[in-house]
Amino acid sequence: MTIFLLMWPLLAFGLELPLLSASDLPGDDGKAVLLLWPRMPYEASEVFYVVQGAEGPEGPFEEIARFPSNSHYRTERRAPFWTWRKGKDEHFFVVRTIGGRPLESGREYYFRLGVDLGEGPSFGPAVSAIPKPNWFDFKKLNNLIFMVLLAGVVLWFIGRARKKELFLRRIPGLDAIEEAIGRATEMGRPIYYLTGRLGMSSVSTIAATIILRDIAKRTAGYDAQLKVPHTDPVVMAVCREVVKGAYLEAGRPDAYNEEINFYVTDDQFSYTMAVDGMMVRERPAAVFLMGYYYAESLLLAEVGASVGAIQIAGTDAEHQLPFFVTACDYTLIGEELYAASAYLSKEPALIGTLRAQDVGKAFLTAFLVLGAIASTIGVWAGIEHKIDYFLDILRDFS
Amino acid sequence: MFLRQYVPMAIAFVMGVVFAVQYYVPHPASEELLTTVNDWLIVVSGFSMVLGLASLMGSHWAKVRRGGPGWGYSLVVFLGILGTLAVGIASKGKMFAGEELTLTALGWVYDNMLVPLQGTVFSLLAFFMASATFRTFRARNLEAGLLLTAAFLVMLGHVPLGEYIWDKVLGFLPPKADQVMGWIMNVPNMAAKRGILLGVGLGMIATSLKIIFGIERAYMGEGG
Amino acid sequence: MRKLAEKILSMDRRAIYLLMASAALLPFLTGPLGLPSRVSPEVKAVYDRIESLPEGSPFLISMDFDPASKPELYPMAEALVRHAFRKNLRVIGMNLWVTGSGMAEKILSDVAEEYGKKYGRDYVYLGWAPGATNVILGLGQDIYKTYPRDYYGNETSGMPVLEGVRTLKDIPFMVDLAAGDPGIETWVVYGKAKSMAGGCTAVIAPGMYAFLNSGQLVGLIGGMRGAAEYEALLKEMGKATVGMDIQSTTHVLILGLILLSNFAFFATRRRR
Amino acid sequence: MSPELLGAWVAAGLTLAIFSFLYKDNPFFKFGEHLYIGISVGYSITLLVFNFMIPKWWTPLFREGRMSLLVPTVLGLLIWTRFFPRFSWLSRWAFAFVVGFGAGIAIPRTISNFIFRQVESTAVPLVSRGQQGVSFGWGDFSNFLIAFGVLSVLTYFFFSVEHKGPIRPLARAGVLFLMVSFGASFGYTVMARVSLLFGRMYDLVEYSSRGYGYATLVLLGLMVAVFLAQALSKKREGG
Repeated sequence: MTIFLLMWPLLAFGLELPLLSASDLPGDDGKAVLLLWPRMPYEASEVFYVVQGAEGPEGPFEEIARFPSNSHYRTERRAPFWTWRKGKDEHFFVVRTIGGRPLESGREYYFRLGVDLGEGPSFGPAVSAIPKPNWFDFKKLNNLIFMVLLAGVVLWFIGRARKKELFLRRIPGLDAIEEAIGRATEMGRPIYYLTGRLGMSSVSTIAATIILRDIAKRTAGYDAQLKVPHTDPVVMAVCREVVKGAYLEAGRPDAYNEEINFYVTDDQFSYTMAVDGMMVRERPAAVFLMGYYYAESLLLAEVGASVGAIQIAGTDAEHQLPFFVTACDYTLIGEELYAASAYLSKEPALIGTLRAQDVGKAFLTAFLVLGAIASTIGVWAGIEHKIDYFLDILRDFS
Repeated sequence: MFLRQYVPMAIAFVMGVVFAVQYYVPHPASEELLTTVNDWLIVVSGFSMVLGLASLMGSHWAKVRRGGPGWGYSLVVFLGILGTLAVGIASKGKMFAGEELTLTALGWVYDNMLVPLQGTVFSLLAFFMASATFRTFRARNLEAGLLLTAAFLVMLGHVPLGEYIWDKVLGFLPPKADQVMGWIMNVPNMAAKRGILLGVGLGMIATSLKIIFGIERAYMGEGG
Repeated sequence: MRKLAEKILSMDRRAIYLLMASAALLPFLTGPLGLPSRVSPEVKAVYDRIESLPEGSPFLISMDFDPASKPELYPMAEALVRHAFRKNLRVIGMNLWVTGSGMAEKILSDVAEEYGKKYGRDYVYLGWAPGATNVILGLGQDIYKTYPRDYYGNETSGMPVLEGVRTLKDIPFMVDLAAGDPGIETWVVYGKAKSMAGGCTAVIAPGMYAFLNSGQLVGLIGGMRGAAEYEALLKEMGKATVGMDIQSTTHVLILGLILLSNFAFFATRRRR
Repeated sequence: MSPELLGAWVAAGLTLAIFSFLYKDNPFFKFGEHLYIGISVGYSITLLVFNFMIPKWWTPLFREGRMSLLVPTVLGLLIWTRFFPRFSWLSRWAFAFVVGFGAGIAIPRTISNFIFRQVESTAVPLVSRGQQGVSFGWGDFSNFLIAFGVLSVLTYFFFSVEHKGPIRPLARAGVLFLMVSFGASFGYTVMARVSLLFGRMYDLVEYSSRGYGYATLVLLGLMVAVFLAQALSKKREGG
């Protein structure tokens, strides 16, 4: 009887209350409930929906949220098309707390929805749901697929690179190396090769030692004088082996000399000053700065340029690139350093990875072009929501 | 071979797969697993930090013992470590003590030695930068010219005096110096940085995958 | 003319050092130049976000820098903490760079004293912990397990300042002040912050624009200029504002040097 | 001498010692630099002990008996086998644990933050719809430039095909975008370096005041005198 009386004003206006449904929110840790109810004809910004919740069927019901009835449409939730239908025909609300207390999984909760036309809300019947934890978050499905595909591509290309040689484009900086060494031989002046300031665990140092091997082979052939000042004893030991091997391979073990690689100091600025001093005295014709550098990049490249050396740099130290680019004749930028080392070493793992990354880049490039065109058309034609089906593929919904 | 090579590879594989998959599993059990193992690893990081610090001390100690050129400086390093440690233990590792928050001995060393030393070492770069700019920043070709122009505009828009000069000299132009700088940072600079980021992201994922599948084994150290 | 140009180009490096030192000392001799910096949208966004927080909200500030970037990030941290205390937010401080611990402690306790804030109720300093990535991940899981004790050895659970905070998700806004790695990128990738802004040295600021554009950062305070802008927004002239004078003189000197060297360069080249 | 005054003298002296490098590499600088390394290592150890080892490891494990900490303790001890070459291979187990975990957690999070979020904010509409219908404004032009820039930079770092044909101009545009961004970085970096200079200059100027006993000036004078004496004695030896 009381219920009838409360509903009376609504019935008098010919309005009916929307039918509320409650269910466990999928893809979460079991601490939320999803409420859904259809759109009603009387929705307007002055009409409010009131969501209430309780821990038992009899209440007490506490207010959880109150919002204008022309909001909280399905379209407003950020979720991918494969878990969530967008549209304005239904409203949604995600409940995480009742009266400030977080929901617990496995417990039954009761909810009811009220419509407030300005004279206090009228409520429909209560519905219940039990939040449950889930074992997979389908919103992250695209992330998982991306990972699996990329893993497949990486493994496949490494496997292929082991069987046959994959094409890698020649890095222009490598041609400059030949020229620089030739010039140093002509002038009878030394060549300096620096491997950066990190140890053997760094990818850039490894790349630097691989390039050193190639350069040492050439200097052995030309009988040019190579000098490799070091800041890390372990890197020096590795480079001695590398250079020795290169001279053997070039058929010039007689020209090899342990003193090609020498240790200066591990201290940043003292090392830099010492190398700068040597460069000023010996005026090398070519200077190679490969590997990872910190602030000393500036000092080294500046002095090299001032003695008139051909300088070729290669680093993935992004902050130092501006200095190398301005002071050197050629600079291998970031990944180009790895590419150069993969090109020279022919190591399948390196080449395969590089190729796999290229596939990834090609995919992203294509997606970007299509995505930009599609979303432009979307705005043009006013069909943005349709375009979302495509853009959702590479969207983050975590 | 089995214990030295395959066991670590298996450990890396299991850990990698489990914690990559954990990301997709919202169940509380999976979150609990992440919390627990992650807590362990914070403790392990403390242990590995000792390794790093100890090897640095070891290399300087070796220099002092061998007495080669510059061994005195290694002794300075050593005295610095021991002195700070002594002061640190006396101050229980805190900068301030008591209700009045008076500076402890460690706080004194920190404020009057560590802060000025480190700050000054890096401030040397201001000088190096000025000279390097003067000696190498030349518009030799289109690339260098673009780099130079961008740097010039950013520097001009970055300081009040630059904005002032812009207003006096180029005030008739609609954009102000700081707006020009803002556009360079937000548009062409951002685009290039994002391109690099995408490449770096792919590289990081590829490297992680190679670690999991035992192709990349640099973490095993020598002979791995 | 060409001789002069060649002479200029081969100027001793120490002459430039001397010029630089003079430019840096100039504002100390002349007194403040009094030129204002305009406030950029990136910085304003951080300020507005803090302004929009209701009183008593928790606010996390991670001070991931060391003394080498003190002149840039120290004033920035001071300004942010000041702003948070002014808005009566509950400030949670921490740091991931071991040699920065002392500075972070000093910033919090100095500004707290200035505003009469009480430790444990209005603010807390969680301190430094090893393993940056794990610390950030851990905060996303459970703050009390990652930091069972604060910097001073007090138990964190039950602290009034942390009431209602279990993970990063319970913190409506955080700022990371970073001088490198671990820093903003680490927080972006491993943190589960609801909303985050970055403050950083000018060296890494350009790289952060990608995250700003994508909305992963709501705002960005870059270098001393950013700190000065923030001080201007707070209407509290601090060390960053003072420092902008020497930025002005030295920047203009370097700009002049670039122009001079390029003129000289082209003068020598044209004759060849 | 109060601790504060002594502090000013020490700080001024060390600052000048490092700055003396601008004249040339010299023992003052070397002393300061090595002292810096020593103090920062000492400070790190202190914090490691007082903020980590004692409160987060020793106390919970041995005083409160949290046995779950035994696992990381064993892993940590395995890492320490690197100190003993005979057993150092054992450290690989611990490193594999740490590195494997790191690789695992990195992959999905990198995909989400470095790939997806970046792609999403690049593939945006290049026109906007306003009151007067569809238009192409300055903001749209900037968005176009961003999309084009990202694309061309990605193309530049593409190694599987030669930069020939239509790829060539695209890769070339990529280089130009990179150059602008390097220039912008450079312009920004100047500010960072000058900031540090400001910090040191500020202190030096402060310490040259009377309250600090003209610390900066006295020490600077002494240092110049040493360099002069050295230069003179070298000249005499040479002459």
